[in-house]
Amino acid sequence: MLVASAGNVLVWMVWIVAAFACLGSGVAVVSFSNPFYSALALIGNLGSLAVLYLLLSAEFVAAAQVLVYAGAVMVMFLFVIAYIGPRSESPWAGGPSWQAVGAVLASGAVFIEIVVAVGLKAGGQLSHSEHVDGTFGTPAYIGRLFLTDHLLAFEITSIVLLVAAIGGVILGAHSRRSVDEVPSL
Amino acid sequence: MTTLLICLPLAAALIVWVLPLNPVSAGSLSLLAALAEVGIWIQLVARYDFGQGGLQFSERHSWIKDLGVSYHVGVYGFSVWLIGLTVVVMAAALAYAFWAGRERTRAYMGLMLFLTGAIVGVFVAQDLLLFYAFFEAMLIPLYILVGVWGGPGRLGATLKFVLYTMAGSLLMLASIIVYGLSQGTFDLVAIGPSSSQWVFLGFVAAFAIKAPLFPLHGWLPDAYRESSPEVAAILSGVVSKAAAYGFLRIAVTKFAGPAHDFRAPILALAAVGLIYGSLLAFRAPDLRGVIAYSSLAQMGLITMGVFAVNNLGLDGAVLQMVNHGLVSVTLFLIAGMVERRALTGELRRLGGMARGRPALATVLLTAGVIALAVPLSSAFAGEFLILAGVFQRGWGWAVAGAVAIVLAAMYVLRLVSAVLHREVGPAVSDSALDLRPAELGVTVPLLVCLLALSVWPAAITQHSFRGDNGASDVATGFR
Amino acid sequence: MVAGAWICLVAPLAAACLITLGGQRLSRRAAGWVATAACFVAFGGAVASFVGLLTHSASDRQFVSTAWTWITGGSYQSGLSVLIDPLSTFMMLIVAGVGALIVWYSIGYMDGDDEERRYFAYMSLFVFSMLLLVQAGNLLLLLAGWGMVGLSSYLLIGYWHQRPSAIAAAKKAFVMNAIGDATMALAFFLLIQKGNSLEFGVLGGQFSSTVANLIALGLLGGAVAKSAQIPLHTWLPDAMEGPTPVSALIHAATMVTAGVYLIVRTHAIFEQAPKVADLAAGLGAATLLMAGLIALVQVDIKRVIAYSTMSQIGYMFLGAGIGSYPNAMFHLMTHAFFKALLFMTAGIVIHALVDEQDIRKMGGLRQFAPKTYWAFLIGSLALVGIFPFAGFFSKDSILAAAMAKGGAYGYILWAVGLAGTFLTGLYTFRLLFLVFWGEPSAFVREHFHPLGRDVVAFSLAIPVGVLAVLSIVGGWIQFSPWWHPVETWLQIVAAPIVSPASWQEWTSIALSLLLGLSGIAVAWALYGERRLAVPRVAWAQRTLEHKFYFDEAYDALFYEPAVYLAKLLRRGVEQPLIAESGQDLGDDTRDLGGFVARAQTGLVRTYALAIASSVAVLAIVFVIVR
Amino acid sequence: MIALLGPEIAWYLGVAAFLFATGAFGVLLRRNPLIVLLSLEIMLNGANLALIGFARNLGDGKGQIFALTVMAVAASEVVVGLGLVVALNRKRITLDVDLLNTLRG
Repeated sequence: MLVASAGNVLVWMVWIVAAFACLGSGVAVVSFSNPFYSALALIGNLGSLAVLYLLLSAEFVAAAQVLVYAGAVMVMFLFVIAYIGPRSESPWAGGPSWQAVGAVLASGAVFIEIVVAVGLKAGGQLSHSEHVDGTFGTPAYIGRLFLTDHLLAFEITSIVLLVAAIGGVILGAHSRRSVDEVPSL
Repeated sequence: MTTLLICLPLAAALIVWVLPLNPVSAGSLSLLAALAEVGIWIQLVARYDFGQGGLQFSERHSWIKDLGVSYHVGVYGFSVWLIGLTVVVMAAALAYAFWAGRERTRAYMGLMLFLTGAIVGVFVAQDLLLFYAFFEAMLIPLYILVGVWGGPGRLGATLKFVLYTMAGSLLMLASIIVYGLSQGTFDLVAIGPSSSQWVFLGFVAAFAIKAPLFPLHGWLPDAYRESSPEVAAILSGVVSKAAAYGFLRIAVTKFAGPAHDFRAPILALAAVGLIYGSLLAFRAPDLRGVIAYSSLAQMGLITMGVFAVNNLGLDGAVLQMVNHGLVSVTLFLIAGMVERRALTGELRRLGGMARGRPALATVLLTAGVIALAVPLSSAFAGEFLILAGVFQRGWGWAVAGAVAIVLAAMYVLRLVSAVLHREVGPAVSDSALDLRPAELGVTVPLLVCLLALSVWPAAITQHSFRGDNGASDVATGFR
Repeated sequence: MVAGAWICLVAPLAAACLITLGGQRLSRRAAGWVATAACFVAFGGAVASFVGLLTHSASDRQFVSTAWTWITGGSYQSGLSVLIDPLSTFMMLIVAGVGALIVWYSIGYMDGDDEERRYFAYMSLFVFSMLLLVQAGNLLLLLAGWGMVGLSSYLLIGYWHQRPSAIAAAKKAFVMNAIGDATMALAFFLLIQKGNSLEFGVLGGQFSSTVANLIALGLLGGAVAKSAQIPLHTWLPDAMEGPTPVSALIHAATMVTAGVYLIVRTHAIFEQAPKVADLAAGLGAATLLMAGLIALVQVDIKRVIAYSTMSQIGYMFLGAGIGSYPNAMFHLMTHAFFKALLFMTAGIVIHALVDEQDIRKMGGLRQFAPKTYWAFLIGSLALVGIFPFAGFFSKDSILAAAMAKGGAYGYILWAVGLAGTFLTGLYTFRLLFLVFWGEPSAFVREHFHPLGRDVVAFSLAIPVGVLAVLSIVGGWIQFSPWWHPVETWLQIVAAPIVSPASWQEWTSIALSLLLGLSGIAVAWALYGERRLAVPRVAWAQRTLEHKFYFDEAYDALFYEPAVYLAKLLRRGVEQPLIAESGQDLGDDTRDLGGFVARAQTGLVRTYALAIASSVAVLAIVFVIVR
Repeated sequence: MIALLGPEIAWYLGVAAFLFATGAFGVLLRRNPLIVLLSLEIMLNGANLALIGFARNLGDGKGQIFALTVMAVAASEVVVGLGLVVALNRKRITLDVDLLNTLRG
């Protein structure tokens, strides 16, 4: 019981740190004017999310998050940013003025609504989590699910990735013709 | 078999679209598919048990279970004839288009084949939502065919056509949803009768626009004038019959009460359309105009037959649907052939084409004579039955019909003489040829169908409803 | 017998199809012979039916043979059936017989026309249609034949289709006949409603007097239109635009008399509607008088004969209307002989004068064409009804029947009929004298070319000879005071409802003979040897030349209003309301679209904002709804 | 059998909601397409967090499967999005989503 409660406190602490890192880096991504910094902030964000996943017994997802997402994807981001060169904008200017107001209102409303909805439903099912065994979220567990029940999703995902790869190549490839000619979208 | 009838042209359309064929092979392939479709239809006629009647060759697969929607197709006696009309006419239209040569052949042929499948689908669908889907699927290729391959004023014509038909379709969709949800099923066979006047009027509006009935025909003259002849032929010959079919299969069958309440106004509109169309056809300045307005008149007549809701009227309406389909297609195709030669359809610039062109004269005269319902022709049989039927609902309707018969004689003879007779018109050069074998190959089979029907119109009237009792079929909702 | 009837019906149709499909593979002359042969085959079939009927007892001479059910509508149905009874065989013999002769004659007359095949195809089609009309086993098929003869008549009148006048005449004939078809159809609708059948038997059923009157009126409308009686008569003179054999066959011998056949065939309903029957007789009487008067001033050889046809059909209507059916049919037969003869001789004259039809340019042809003159004389005498020619026997018995009907109305009809005899003598011999007597005119001297001794001449001459003989002897088969086989033959189909007494017969015979002769005498005095000055009454002449202004009246009453209405609808309704409304609808929609399109800023962020706002709103909705 | 330690799922959901809203805010407001793409990533990750939270709550692996699929889709989206950015850059178009208004009605 004591061990359990000590573990609980530890988890709470880890959670607080990770959650705040997550929130902070999220806000940072949106607010930096230089995309390079934003991308770096997003790496932090993804990392802290991986910690949260670990707390939720999603070991494989956390690992994939770090390796694939924070690693590979973000590297690609950084490459592109480096390729284009850093350009800054003043983040809060331009566009129709009501756009900013609308953005604040809409995103705020979505946040508040979710919080209210979650709050209304807190307790009951939300407060009582299932107990899971040790294999939950392990690579073996995920792999078995992927290759049995969700084989179709797995395959389709692979096709989506393939198509995206081809699309990326076509979009990004240098045209042999004049510079102005971009492959028709 | 029914599904095959729908899917064969669709599959052929897909093949024609996808494979990079040259125009000739694309055209031949499409024609082959259309002829195969005719062959399947002949099988259908041979295998349909007319003695038993009712729904046959039905196939049913659940589609949206919760709403009672299913893929349910099948044919009734009268649908057999309408399908026959469709496949024969589409084959003729395709053959003519192939022969006349249309730009972007593959797209054109594919659209025509798609249209075939959709129209057949309308005639066999036994589920309201499926019916609606086919009804809309039928319109899409038409929009494109009129809008892309039409004459100089095609965009305006298409715009009007789209607006009118979309308005009608949306009303129908609303009616279908209300009707289906209130009955708990969308199955046309199983769905019970309804007494809702609003739902009824929604259906009637859609069909009245498509047919068209008198005040709702604004799209008609332009669409018929601006599209290529075979598309105009399909519009007036087959697509309008989908509306008449809707009147018969849905409006009077499922809404006996409202159909009875609204009989007088609908018959009045039909009668006005009949006279009005005939008068305008009599004064129309060009070939297509005459045929277009006569089409309006004929649809009024057919609607009268359906809304008479008795054996005579229903039998006559089915017969006349087939007749008018064949006749107006033939006439539109001939109009196209004349326009090819004279480069105009204006009647006062035509004339004297009979001299030295016996085949053209014979074909046009035969088609015209059947169009004006000279007695012993199948069109006469149809009109006679319709008017005899509607006479029993009130003699005034039949008198209007009789007046229209006289007017029909006037406008058809005007058309025939303006093209064939009198002095040679300024637009007719001596080098304008007689009909070529290919053109004869398109028109003569249609005329042969008409003559065969003239010899034995009972082929249709006797074999449309169970026990040749249309009224009881309608009263029981075609169970 | 049944086979004979079917062969009779189908042979001409087969010829028409053969000629049409044969096209150029068939020589022009061969097309003519095919048509002629088919008509003779049909005549053979008719004879076979006739003989077949003779072998049955008099009370058992009605047979219906149905090929298949032609049309159905619920419990109503009509078969494709032929009727073989005394009346139909009587008509079959006339139609096929006279038809065959005239088609034969056409080979000569149409020689050299460059579309002979079409002509013979149309002629065969006509003979088929006419046979269908008279052989029809039910009313619907009768109407079918009725319309088909109208169609073939249209085709043949407009045969020379590059002449606008011919086409106009053809259209007029067709539309007038369509009016008749329409009234007949209406009568049939009523019959279907009341009796659910269109068999001839249904006419004998009991109807209320209104229904019977309406049905009879509808039928009378058809009969009047087809037989060119007042008020639907104006098409017949114009129909002379067609080739002369056509006028002989259609507009003299067969089709125009179909109205009489119809009345006799459906007499059961007319007997239930005596008022309408009287109306039919009255219309006949009015027509015979009016047509006789107009014929006096016509200058076109064919039009004179056309008006005399109208006038003679008036006699038949009179006879049929008062219920003297056998006499009407008898007159129909003799009329077919002598009127066909007259037209065909007129055709020879026209042919010899290079298509000239104006009698003012003719004269003295007796010296050039004596045989033609004799044939024409025989026809004229038969037409006027001089003993012993055919018309004498048939016309007088109709007058006697009018007398026998009695009452003021009967005697008025009788008097009109007698006056008609005088007019007949006058106009017929006016024509004869003007064309054949006197000194040959310059025109005749210049243009007359005699017939050779070739196939053309023979095919012109032989049918004329046959008909001349028939015009002399054809009437002798019935002489009502003493013997009446026609009446006996038709007894079971149409027994007469009036039977004149002996004194009525003889009075009518004497008076009509006298008046006919006096008409000839007056004509002789005015146009023959003496050439007395014709008294001139300007207004009367003008009225007659304008044919009592019927054409003008119809133009003003029907055609012009229809055209005006069509124009009005086009300008007043179609253009502004229907067409423009579509345009307005289009424009409005486009404007609306332009307005709405402004919301499409093209900025992704705006769209995203729209999505986000919708999500925000919908989330609230879902929370509330749940 | 392991019980859930630490905060309840509701807390995780709160974080997820905040991330999602922040990302949405960025998408709606920023004009640099790169940052818009990054903001989109944040939104997707917010959703992913919710998915994994629910998976844990229900003890059902499907949520994780879904989250992994979302990751793959996100990767694809990044590829295409970055491809577009590169293409735009090559056309010498200023990287500003407000200049891309070809769809203007």
